[in-house]
Amino acid sequence: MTLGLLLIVAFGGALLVYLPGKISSKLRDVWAVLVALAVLLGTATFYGKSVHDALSYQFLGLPLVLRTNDLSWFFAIAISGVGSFSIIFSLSYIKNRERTDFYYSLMLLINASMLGIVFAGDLLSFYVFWEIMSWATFLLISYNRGNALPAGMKYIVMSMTGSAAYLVAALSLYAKYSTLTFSAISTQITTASPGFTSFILILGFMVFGIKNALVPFHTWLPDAHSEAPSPFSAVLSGILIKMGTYGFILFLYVLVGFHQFSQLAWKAVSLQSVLCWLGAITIVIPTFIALMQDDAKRLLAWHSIGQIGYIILGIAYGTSLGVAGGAFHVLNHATFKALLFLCVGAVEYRTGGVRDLNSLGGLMRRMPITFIGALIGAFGIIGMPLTNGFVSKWLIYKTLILNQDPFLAFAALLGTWGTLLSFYKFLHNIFLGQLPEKYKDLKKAPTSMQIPILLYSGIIVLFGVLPGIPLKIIAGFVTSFGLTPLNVNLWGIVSETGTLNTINLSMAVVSAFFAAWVVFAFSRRSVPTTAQDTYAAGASIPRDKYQYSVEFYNPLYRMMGRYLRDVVDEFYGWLARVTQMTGEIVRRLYTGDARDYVLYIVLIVAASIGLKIWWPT
Amino acid sequence: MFHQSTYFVGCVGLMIVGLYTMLTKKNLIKVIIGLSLFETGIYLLLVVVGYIQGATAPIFSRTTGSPAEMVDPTPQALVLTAIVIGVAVLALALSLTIRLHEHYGTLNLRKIRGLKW
Amino acid sequence: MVAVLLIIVPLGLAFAMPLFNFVSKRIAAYLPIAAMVCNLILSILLLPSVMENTRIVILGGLPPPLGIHLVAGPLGVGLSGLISLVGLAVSIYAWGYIKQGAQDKYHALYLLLLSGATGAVLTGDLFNLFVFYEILCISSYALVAYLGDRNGVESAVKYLIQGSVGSGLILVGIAILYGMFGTLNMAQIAIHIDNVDSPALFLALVLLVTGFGVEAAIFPLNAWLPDAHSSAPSSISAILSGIAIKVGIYAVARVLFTIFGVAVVFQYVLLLGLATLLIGEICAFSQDNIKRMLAYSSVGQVGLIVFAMCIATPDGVGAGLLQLVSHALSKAVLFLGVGYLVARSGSMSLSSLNGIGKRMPVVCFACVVAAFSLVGLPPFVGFAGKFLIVRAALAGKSIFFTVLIGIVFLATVVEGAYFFRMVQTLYFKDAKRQIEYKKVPASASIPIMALVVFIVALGVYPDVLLPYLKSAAADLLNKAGYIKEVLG
Amino acid sequence: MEESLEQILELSLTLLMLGGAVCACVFKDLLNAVIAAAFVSLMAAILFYFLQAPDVAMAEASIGAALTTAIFVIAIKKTKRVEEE
Amino acid sequence: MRILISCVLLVILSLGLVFALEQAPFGSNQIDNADKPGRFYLNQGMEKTGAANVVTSVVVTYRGFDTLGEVTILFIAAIGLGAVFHSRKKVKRYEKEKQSASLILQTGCRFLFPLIVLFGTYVFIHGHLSPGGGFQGGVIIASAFLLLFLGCEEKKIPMKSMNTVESLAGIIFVGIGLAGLYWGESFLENFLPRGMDYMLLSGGVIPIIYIAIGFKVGAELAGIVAGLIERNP
Repeated sequence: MTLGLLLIVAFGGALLVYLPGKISSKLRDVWAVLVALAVLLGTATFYGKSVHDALSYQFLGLPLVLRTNDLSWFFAIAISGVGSFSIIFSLSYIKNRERTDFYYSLMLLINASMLGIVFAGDLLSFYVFWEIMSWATFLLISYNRGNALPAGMKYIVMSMTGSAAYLVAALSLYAKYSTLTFSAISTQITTASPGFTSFILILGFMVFGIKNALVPFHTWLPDAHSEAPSPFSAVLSGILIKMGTYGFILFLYVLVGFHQFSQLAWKAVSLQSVLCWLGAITIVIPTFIALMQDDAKRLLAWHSIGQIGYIILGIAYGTSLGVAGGAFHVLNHATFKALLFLCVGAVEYRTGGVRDLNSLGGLMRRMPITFIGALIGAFGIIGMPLTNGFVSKWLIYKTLILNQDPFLAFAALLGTWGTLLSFYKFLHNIFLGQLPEKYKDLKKAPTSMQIPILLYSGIIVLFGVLPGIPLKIIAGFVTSFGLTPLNVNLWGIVSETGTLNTINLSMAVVSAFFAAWVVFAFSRRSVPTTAQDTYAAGASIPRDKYQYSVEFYNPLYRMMGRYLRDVVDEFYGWLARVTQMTGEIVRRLYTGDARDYVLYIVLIVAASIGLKIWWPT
Repeated sequence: MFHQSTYFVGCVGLMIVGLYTMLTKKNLIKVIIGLSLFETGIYLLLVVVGYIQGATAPIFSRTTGSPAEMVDPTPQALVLTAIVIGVAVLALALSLTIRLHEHYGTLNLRKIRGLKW
Repeated sequence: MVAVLLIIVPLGLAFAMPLFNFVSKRIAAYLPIAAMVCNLILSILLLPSVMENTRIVILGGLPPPLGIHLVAGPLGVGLSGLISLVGLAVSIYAWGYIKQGAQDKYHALYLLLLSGATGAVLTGDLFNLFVFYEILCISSYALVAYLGDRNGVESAVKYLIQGSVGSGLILVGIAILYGMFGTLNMAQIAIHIDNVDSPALFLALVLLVTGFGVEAAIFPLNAWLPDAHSSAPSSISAILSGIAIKVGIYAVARVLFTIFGVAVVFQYVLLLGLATLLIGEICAFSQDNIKRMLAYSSVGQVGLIVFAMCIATPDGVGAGLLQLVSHALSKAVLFLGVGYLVARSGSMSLSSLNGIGKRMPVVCFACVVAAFSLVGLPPFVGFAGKFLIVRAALAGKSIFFTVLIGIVFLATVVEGAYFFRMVQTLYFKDAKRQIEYKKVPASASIPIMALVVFIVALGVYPDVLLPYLKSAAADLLNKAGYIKEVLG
Repeated sequence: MEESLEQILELSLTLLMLGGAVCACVFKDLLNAVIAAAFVSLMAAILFYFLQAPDVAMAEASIGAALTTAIFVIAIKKTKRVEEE
Repeated sequence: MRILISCVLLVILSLGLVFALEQAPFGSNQIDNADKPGRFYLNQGMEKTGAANVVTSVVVTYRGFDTLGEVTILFIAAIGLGAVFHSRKKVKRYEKEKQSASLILQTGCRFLFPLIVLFGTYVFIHGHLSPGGGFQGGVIIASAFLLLFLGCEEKKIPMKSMNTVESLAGIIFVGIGLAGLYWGESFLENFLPRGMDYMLLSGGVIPIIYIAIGFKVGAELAGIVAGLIERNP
């Protein structure tokens, strides 16, 4: 089972989904799930193997290389996992919508192109799969019409600028070393001048910053994630952004090597600190903007940006603990963010597309499995001890504290508080609180939706309790980057500056939980009263609206709202308007009068003669 | 050198007057007249390029015609082709002008601006 | 001597068209198809044998420096192959598309346009290049005004005036060159040009480049293009965008590289190409009429091709040629597809094409593939073109070119924006009124899908073109080789 | 160099031609302008004769003076006669 | 404003042109050495093609491909005119009452028509001997038809046959070219025997081609003029 065959199966499956689609929708669903699972199994078989085979097929005389090592296997398994879960989830989510073949083929195509990116061994095939992923994502984002279209436009314009920067970087590397394969470049780039490497790295940061939604380039993410169909939002937030992280790791550690990167500085401002501070800002600001959102998916989207800040902070920090924390957070964020999006998707599916946090409530009793999933997901993103989020945040905090970096640590802490507050609002407004009448008879989420939710929750808890499983792979590729090796055992990291042992940690949590449950069980039951009949001194109250969970953080919003205006978004909007205006002015040149056209010809000839006389080059 | 400057002045002058007419006059037919003036200037330039001082026309006959002092025949061949191209373009231009007049009712180029920007 | 047939077959059939007209009215539609099939076969047969040594075809019984001759080099035969391929697709499309007006006259003019293009690409004589260029221009004036509607006639008049001034300038340039060198053979001029340095030489260069630039739609000279391409019948705008502009670019390139080859002029034309790219893309961005948008995008792509060619390295010219091929194929598909979209939906404005993707799936799919190829997305041929252009530009490792490439990418992003906006309009917007459309006839979908297959095949495996591009770039670039081949 | 009769004639013909061209450009009535253009073509034909190019002279005289004028007159008959401001 | 700009530009243009033309070494020196085409045509023109009028030999044989292109352009103009005028609505915008031409004019036209046609044919038959040729003769014939259109309105001109003459002449021209390809070794080769100098049949292929061009140009220009006067062919 070579890599090429795996990619052919993935791409072929994606393109051929139309055939069973013509026959019957049932057959197409089976086909889609089969292809997704086959790809998952295919990637699983490459565990631990490091393959490096140059394809016989050359593109414009350049060799195409597919290779896999621990790093790409780690990402690949995450991609195929999240992808197949989303496909299973969308079996019933997309059932009665039109253009379902189109949807499935694009989901599988994006899956396949992400695998391609991860397995690419040279800058050219990386770029080819990157571009296929970009335009397929554009088509899927604009899948449900209406205001998904401007979101899609914003996404594709930013991603095209990113790909342009990537092409310039890749080809200036080619101009200097006349090769595009990673291994060849990484050996030769050590001799490059700091100016050239920082030029390449800055372009790389632009490309992967846009895909990763770092602060200055984050404006496309909230619209894209909230307008895309929920299962695709899960893939988008879960793993598609992580392609940017994979790019960061690739450029920082595989191509340039961390030692050379940390030397790059410009008058006392080192590139590494710039990246760390960008990560810190990305943690703080989006999390507090998320606090203000009323739309569930938009809240989750802003949190995706926040969590990316953690990952970038971890990776940019450069110590083995930091990189391990960042990489592990990639996997964790994929699991709980995808889980949260799937829960919102399930709620949206059942309540007919309602995502507004102010009009939902009390769905805990009607959709228990979704509630459990959302609960575990929220614990994960906050970083409660039992979940995998705790382990990766612990690693990141550990690096920040160990290296005496109080400000970054404080920013990370601030981010966690923001997450805590907003997810309290998220859980409460959707699942706790009072069940409105119109959702009295709400049915449970269909089984095909519950399977991925349960699987995700299981993974979160499993990796929370036994983090050794993924950490062993991460330790593998961290040492391959030349950082200090970590010794990892099944339940944590052993190091003289503070070991992490999740077993006794979870034992402590479970016992505390058990004690609380005992106290709760024997205490006096309070009489459950509906919130509807609270006395309001005779004023007429809109029955649904009068819940204390409506406009949860209004006072905070009044206080901080002014500072949280998304200035960067307005700048991009202004830029778009400027191009439109220049278009209007420039096309006035074609006045429609034939004599002006002849004037232009005479103008050109006269100008060249004038140039020749007065400026004899 | 033969007194070629008179011819250069002549053909450059014709070209400039033709271009001036095309640039400043509003009526489409006047512009086409400018075009034909411009092309006449070009034909003059083409023939002048081939002229040799004191040489005779490149036609042999029983009595006269020694190849040594004859004018260069190639530019004259080029001009013949160019003149007929000129008249072909002119005929097409004027037929289009007639159709344009039927559609717009006027030939003022400032008003014929349906297609712009 | 087979190369002559490439020109004579369409010419002879066009002359015979009135006679066929007496036989039966409908036969006129089949002649262009037959001529193009024969041309395609001829050029495919000729291409491999021409790769080693270019064939010189003598006309009128005299060896090159004295009479007119055809230079059947890899560039010439390759371009005539492209012309016949796109011409064949458009002629099959026109068989079903052109129903009103004097159809036999349309097909005769169409044949003459293609023979003019093939002749201009193959000839080795400067005045003959002018005559075939004239055939191409005049037949496109007549074809733009073919529908006889208000827009068509108006754009044809403007096109004619601008084109004939351009041709006038070319004639003056040829007169100056003949005056100084006494010959019209490009190779002979190229030999003698080095040992003469006078301002008249620069003037001749400027006049020739400006004259041919009118048809090649370089920045200030392309005012006719948006009107002509948007108001011509769609099959004609496909041929104009696909072929006529390319012949203009070929002529400019031949004059610049083979005859003059002055380095400082490349920079000057390079900046002009960049200006064309920027202005074409920005104007296209703010258009509502879809055919006018495609016309402006043609202007932009021409700027890109001229920019690539003026890098003046073999890689650069090869990249320009590949971009030329990709633009010819993709723009032909776009115009042919839009032709039926507009015919069925009634109006050319983008808003009237909302959600048409569901009712005309094949045509819209082809338009989307062509749009993606023009923007330069990977699985299509446009990506290979853009990749080679950027590689050629950055090969010099100079800061100046990196900045220029930055500007080129700015324009490509703008181009991507309005093409993706078009894709959204076709597929993701709901049509206001649900009217039922007649099915697109097979005579239209077959050529469109054939060109789409070419776009995808060349995109996935562009290496098949590399040897031809390399030798064509060499044919254009090194003067000495060209002179040795022609004058022996 | 003594001014031979031929040179004087050529100079005067050229000036006449340029005068005709200016008139063609200035005249308001299109018919007069066309006649002026025909006059220019005629002068050019005679100049061609002086330049030892009889073929071109005949072609310019017959096409330039006769046919072009005829086509222009027909076109003016079908459209407006006077160039309006 | 427009006048100012165009004057400035035209002044620069004319300066450049005159300055360049004065400097350029025109005049006698460009075809002095033998390998230049101009001198070759003059020296060997008479023996090679047998045509007394060297310009005709250049137009028809040496640069015959240009003339073929040239004739195509005229063909395009005629067809383009037909296409443009074909789709015009038969709107009679203004119907000036056409009073028929006076008797003198009619008889004069009818008398002059054959004379002009005769003169035209004379010109293009003697193309290779005396100045003049296919183009000039054709134009004279076209002016004869023009006289007929202006003079006697009601005379019906057989436009259908005009078209056939036109395309037949075109096919003859291309046919001769192909025959040259077949018998000689290159397109438009002068493969017929040279014949006696200064006689009518000297010059091999040249007179045949020039007669074909004469008919074609005459027919086409007459068609163009007829098209313009709304006697659509």
